[in-house]
Amino acid sequence: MGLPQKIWIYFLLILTSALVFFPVLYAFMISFMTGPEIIQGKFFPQTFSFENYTKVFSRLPLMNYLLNSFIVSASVMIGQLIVCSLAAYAFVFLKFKGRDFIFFLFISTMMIPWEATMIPNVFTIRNLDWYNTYQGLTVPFFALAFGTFLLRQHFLTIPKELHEASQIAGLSRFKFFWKVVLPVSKTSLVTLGAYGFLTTWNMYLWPLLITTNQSVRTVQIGLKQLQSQEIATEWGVVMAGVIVVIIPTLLLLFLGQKQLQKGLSKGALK
Amino acid sequence: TNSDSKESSTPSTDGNKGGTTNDGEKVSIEFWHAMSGTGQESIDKLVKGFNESQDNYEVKAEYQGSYEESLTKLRGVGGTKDAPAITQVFEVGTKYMIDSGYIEPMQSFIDKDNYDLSQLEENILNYYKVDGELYSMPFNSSTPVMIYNKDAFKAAGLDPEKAPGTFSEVIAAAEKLTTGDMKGFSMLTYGWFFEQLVATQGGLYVNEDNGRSGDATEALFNGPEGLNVFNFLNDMNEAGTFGNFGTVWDDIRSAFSTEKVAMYMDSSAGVAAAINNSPFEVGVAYIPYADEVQRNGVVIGGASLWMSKGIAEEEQEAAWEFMKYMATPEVQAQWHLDTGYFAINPAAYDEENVKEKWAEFPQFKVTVDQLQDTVPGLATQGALISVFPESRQQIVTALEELYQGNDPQEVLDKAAEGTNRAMEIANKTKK
Amino acid sequence: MKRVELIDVSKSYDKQVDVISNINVTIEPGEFFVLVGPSGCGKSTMLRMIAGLEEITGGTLKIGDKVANNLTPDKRDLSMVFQNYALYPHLSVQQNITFGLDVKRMKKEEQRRKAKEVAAMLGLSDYLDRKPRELSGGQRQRVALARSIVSETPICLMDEPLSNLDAKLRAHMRSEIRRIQRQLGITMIYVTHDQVEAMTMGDRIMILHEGKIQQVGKPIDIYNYPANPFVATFIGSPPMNLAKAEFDKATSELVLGGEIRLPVPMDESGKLPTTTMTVGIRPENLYPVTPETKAEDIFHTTVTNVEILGNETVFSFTIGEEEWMAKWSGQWHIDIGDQLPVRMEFESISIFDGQSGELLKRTVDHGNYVTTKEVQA
Amino acid sequence: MKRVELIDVSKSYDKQVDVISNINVTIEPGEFFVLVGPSGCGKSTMLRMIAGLEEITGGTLKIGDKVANNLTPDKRDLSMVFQNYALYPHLSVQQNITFGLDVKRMKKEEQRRKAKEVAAMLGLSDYLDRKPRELSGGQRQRVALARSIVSETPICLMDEPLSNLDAKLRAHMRSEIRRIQRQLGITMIYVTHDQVEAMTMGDRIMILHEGKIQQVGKPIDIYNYPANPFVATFIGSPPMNLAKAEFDKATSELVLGGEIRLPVPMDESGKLPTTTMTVGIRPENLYPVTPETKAEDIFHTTVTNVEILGNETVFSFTIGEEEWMAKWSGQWHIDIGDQLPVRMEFESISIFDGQSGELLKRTVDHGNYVTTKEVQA
Amino acid sequence: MSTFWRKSVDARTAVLYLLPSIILFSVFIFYPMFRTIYLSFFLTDQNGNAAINVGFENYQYLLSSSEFINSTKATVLFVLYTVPIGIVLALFFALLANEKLKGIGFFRTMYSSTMGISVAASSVIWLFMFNPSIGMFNRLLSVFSLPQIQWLLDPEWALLSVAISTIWMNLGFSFLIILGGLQNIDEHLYESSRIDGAGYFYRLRRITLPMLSPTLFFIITISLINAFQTFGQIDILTKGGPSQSTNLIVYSIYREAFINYQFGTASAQAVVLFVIILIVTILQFKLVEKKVHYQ
Ligand SMILES: Nc1ncnc2c1ncn2[C@@H]1O[C@H](COP(=O)(O)OP(=O)(O)OP(=O)(O)O)[C@@H](O)[C@H]1O
Ligand SMILES: Nc1ncnc2c1ncn2[C@@H]1O[C@H](COP(=O)(O)OP(=O)(O)OP(=O)(O)O)[C@@H](O)[C@H]1O
Ligand SMILES: [Mg+2]
Ligand SMILES: [Mg+2]
Repeated sequence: MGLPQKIWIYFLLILTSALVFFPVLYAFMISFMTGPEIIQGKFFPQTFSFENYTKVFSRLPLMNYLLNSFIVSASVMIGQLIVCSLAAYAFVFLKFKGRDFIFFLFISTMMIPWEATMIPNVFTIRNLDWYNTYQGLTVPFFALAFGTFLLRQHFLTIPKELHEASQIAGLSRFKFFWKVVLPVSKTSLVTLGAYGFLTTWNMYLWPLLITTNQSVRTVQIGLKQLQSQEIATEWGVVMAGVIVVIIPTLLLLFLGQKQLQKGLSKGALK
Repeated sequence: TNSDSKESSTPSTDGNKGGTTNDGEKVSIEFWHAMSGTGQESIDKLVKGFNESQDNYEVKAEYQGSYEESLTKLRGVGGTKDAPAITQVFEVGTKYMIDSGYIEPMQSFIDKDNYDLSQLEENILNYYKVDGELYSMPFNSSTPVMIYNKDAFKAAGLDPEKAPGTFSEVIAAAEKLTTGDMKGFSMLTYGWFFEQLVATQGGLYVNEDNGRSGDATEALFNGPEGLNVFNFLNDMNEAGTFGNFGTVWDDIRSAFSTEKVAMYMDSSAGVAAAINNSPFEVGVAYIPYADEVQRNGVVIGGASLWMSKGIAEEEQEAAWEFMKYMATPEVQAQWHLDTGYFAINPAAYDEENVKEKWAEFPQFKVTVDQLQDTVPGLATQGALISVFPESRQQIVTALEELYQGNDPQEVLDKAAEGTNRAMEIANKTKK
Repeated sequence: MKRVELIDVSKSYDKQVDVISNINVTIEPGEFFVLVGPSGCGKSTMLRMIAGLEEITGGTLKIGDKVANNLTPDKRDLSMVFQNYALYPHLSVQQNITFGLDVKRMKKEEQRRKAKEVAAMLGLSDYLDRKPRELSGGQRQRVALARSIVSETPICLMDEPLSNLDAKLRAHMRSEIRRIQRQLGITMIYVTHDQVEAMTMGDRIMILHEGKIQQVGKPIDIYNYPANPFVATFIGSPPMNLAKAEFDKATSELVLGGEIRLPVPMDESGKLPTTTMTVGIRPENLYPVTPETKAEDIFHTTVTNVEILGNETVFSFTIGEEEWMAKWSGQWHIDIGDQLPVRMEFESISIFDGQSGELLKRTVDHGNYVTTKEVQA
Repeated sequence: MKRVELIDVSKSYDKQVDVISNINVTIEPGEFFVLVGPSGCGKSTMLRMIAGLEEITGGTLKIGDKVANNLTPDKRDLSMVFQNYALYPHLSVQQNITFGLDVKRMKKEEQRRKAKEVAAMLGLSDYLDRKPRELSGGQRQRVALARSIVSETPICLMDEPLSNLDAKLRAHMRSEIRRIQRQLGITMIYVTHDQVEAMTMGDRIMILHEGKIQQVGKPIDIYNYPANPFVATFIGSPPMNLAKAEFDKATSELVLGGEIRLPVPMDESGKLPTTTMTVGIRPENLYPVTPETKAEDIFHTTVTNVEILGNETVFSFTIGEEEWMAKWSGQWHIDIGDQLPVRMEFESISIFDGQSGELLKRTVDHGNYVTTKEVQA
Repeated sequence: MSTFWRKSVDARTAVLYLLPSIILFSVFIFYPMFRTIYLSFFLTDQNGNAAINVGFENYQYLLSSSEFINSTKATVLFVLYTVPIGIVLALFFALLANEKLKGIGFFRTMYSSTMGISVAASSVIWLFMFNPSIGMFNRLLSVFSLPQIQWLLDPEWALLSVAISTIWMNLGFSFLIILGGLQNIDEHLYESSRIDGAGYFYRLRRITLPMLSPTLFFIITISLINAFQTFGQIDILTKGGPSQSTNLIVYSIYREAFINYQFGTASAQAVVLFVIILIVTILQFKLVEKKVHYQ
């Protein structure tokens, strides 16, 4: 790549990523502002005061919430990776009657609006006596048509020679799945993992509906608790909450990014 | 329906759930509320105060999301042992709660305990009384007020100490106040304000005495009073003196603080923030009324506390004690100062800390005066219908269409029609 | 040690054209069986069917004594070197090699030992920790080979396993593979394009052409007595020279390409048909003329191309419509356009039927004996 | 027609070990330049550097007369056949072939015509609509080749382009490639493992070993006068036989591997050093003994292995610690364990310095002349 | 029998592998969905229980209701606004971020950052930026002395504004997926084409896009489905207003079910939405997947 090309690309990179990141930066700035400053629509705070942050932490058991969020998100992530990769494997490497139909049935679950399932599911959870438990927060999300779909798309690109070589080596189906398919699909697994973790982390309504106290509540509820309805919202505090809540996820994305880069195993057939 | 099945099942795994604690000494109950932000902060403080004030009961305040969300959750456990002893429900849920069969009317405890209701604000109680019986304990109450920019008044040559009172006065003032970026008047696109402007003219929202003598079947808000309101807004909108800042509380507030609008209608709970955030002098006034009628006053808004039925007796006992505590002047004074909601116990206004605050911000007094000046009656008692949220939505749509230049009567009628259908279905399906 | 038997086996990919048709062959236990044929003739397909990677469209495949048509690959107990290697990109060379052992739950230590051993043999010791994408083409191929060797299965399928190696390494690998195969008694089915491999490694060769068997037999027999012109030109490099020929009864001479007249010995002339024939002669049987050469064995050629291969020289010339080549050992100073006399003997020619291609006359045994050799006790 | 010049070019993948070190070579315009060397020696790396696919760690690359170190591949105006083909899996054979033409905005019709032409030449006509995954290994390789041929760029890089083809097709392809290269005056850099390709196609050969140049020169010169024992054993198959040797001044004899004594002619003996030497002789220069053979040229061997390659026979035996091979033309009836007398002449041996490996004594010209040939006008 | 048993081994294994998904789907998706379908034939009481069976009346009401037709229109428009632009942008960013340059990891994190921000949090931020008086956008407009825009209050603009914020919110995710797809393309193909002298856009068209087609197919399908189900930002930014212009079907369902407690009509809407998405997805599979190239 020539130098002018490089400069041009860097220019585009910087410009567009700044645009994309701008809202986050904006929230970051606001989190340091006082009420009047915000209302006056400033971009830079006069002084960087941590008052809003101290308020956030004093108002909520935020560390607790963060921990809960982490436990729940990590469990859902692992659960999804297992359940989805198993299903995707079956859809790609096993031949059976009705495969396409079942796959489409899976896909169709994505099209069902969650509103249609929410209320019956709340009752199901209550009947299982899973209110205020981690399993209530996690198990319903283990099966994910999206994840199955994502992994299936990736599995389809695995060269068939690898499957053949493993069959000849006498690998059982599970071993092939475990030792070849999964490692080769690291990119997609990391993507799905990040997706699962983040969506769970960002979930609001479900955790709210099936928890009635703080024991297992997650951080998004905390975020909502910072905003008021009729009483004027303290935006500085809310934005501070937003920043506190997104920092772990951004961190995760950054780490995931590294993993992705490392895990990229380019095909080395012939 | 599934209360039977739930009756036998034990409360869920972790011990925080309502019910007596193991040693049987302290009765622990749950209090579900929908107060976030500063409201929650204050509630936690008050609850802590209660728990420390005695040894028999322990209240756990748990946030359950917005009013709608917490009501949805209540429907999951209502009428069973899992239900919280106390739930905070917004005012428009009143009818629903009464009909639901989940709750124990307040009145039974008041009678048993010979509790003196007269110490509480009458105009607030009125809302929650049906057929003379009090169903829930008022808690966080607010009314609408008109907030205005005194500096802008001065600049426009208006008297900053005398806010316009009638619709036509407001229209005229708005005309003068509108300059460049600043609009004269605004109102949050929210059904509640419409209800208030209808009620202050003495107009009813629905038939059957505003739903208080039976299940309402027909909307009345598209009558002359309602039309007055719509015309009032329409006039200003067409004259370009009305600013539309949407459905979000904070948007309209920031518009005011940044001098995009000179007068607007807000909740009494928003007064403090308006004063704090605005770099100019802020005035508070009564809401306007139509020229041809007498001012009736305002309807109470906010939420109240409901006691569950079907839970252990000592839990109800605990709940009652807590509610009484919450109604004491000291607590109410604190609540009023923290949040800007009314004190349901007017004695609170005599507390030192309140007086101090009022001295500093005389605007607060206006809100209380407006409430106390209210003429009791069917109109200001407020309507009682179970489909209120839906009806409010119809009004929002009507307002939005009005601002788009549609005919006032037409859009109102459409809203009324929608409300009628909702009421019809609700009545049909009622058990 | 297992027998592999193909009975009437056919295969088509698109349900229309047969890529493999009606193959009947039995590969004996412990045999080294070489499969050759032009590119695209179906060699890989056949291996893949034996391995169980392609469905068999028709016929029966037996492994050991069991019908194996529907056995899954892992039940067949064999190993395979893929034409395109099929290395696991996410595993290191060492892991790639021991992959199959791991499956069989061999002890880690044992695995490492074996991997080291075979890596040393294949010159891969320095690369055990690399990923396949960091290897050169030949190194990758050796990893694929190592993987197969280390597994020690009774049947082993190899698809051009040495194609990317240099001559020296290839020679070494040839003898190593052969040694291991003998030592363990592996039944080997081996695809190659290399003449030397085909000639020296196999107990038997099978020549495939357009999915049909042309000839199966010992390498030397196929070389000496090719069943038809296709085999004749396919085995041996440069290929056997062919020409249309007719038997001139009058002079008892064979007329090749309308040009060359070759006297036919009396006792042979009776056996020749009167129809057109195809006559073939290997380039190395076209000798330089020496003073002793009989005049009737000599014909004259105009050189159209010359290649010196180091220890031998190949030159081309035209007979009728065919281009012929002659191979003389040593380096010869020949230029294009030179007119050369060449010697050809009736003994060395093969004659095929002009229609069916059937072999009518074999070459006479070319065997040389070392007159002075001392046979050991 | 473009010159390619490498000046002190080096390459390392990991910034530590040089895969290619200090290569200095100029490839002349229109030259057919063959690159050989053991697997993993850096041939592909060198091609990829010339193509601009790998960064050059050190030194200068010139194409034409321009420094090309930082030119992007598309600016270099060359074509390449990848060792692993690099076919576009989503395009049909036809589209794969015309990809480069399409880039250059050649008219569709013209593209089709060219594709047809080259496909016919490579025997791919029946497969033009297939996707690469539906082709056999050799067919894929031919597509890769076709893609390069059709582009007609002034420089062409080919990385083992014929490795998966059978001997017959390979011979055909050899001459086609050579013909096209000559006709268009392409500067060709050609990697191969095949001795025949190396010997017959190249104007010059370069032998690479562990990233260093061993020798550059005409094929026949390299064959006859290898610069060092590595080249000697690398070029020629079976490789040249080597043995440690010392010069016994007393008897004026060379002692090979402590066993064989070879008389040295008077005029030569002065030139030999007194230190250890490495003596080499090609297997084809170990002849069978005839009655005329002088006794001192004969030594006796015990056969350890025999391979009959059709028209020639190779057998092995041990000299000192080395395994030697002899190649006799024709099919010989030799068995393992036979004791054979073999003839060796001082003329045919090469002598290398025992330390530096430098060539001390060349073989004498082996050239044969056709005594009876008639030189044309 | 035994050959059947042996031949069905794949099928039996498949059942085992699919079992966790099937059980969970049945309990948490299929069962509720059937309940929804059932409820759509009823009027429900205030507690959401079936009260009066009205047959297809709910559907009839919906199809004749101008509100619902409006919602459907808004939904379709919204999908058209968000999906193509969102994917093209994500593709553009992914292509930029796929270059091998120093510090590229930083940019990748930037681009994917929106994935780490919950819909609630990002809606709050956008609400701020759209604010007619103090928001960034209007302040920018005033800097350039352009007329102010009522982003969320003008029915002409509201849907577009929500679409803009939605594109931003989904960007990180689409970006990550597409980047993953790009990185899976065999480097050799690029090498070969670069030697042929293929320019950037030519490579993009002839190699990158075809090789990326499985990923693109995936992300288009997912984006379509997600766009049809957008909820959070509507709830926070506009609550379906102004003048119903952003009252997407999903939001309308939410309102009907959770605010108005009309589960019957809410269910009917849910079923209709499901059918719409189903049809779109089937079309997508039928028409587009053929063009997708799998290895
Ligand atoms: N990406 C890489 N990273 C590290 N080492 C590499 C990489 N690619 C090649 N090598 C090493 O560089 C050396 C030269 O590789 P190259 O591919 O040039 O060999 P080659 O001469 O083409 O061999 P072959 O004949 O086997 O194809 C080898 O030892 C190989 O292991
Ligand atoms: N998946 C497929 N679909 C259709 N035809 C195929 C497929 N795979 C191979 N073929 C065709 O089948 C024939 C035989 O292929 P096969 O791979 O067995 O050849 P081969 O003998 O191994 O050739 P090579 O020596 O070139 O590797 C070829 O003509 C090839 O084009
Ligand atoms: Mg093959
Ligand atoms: Mg190479």
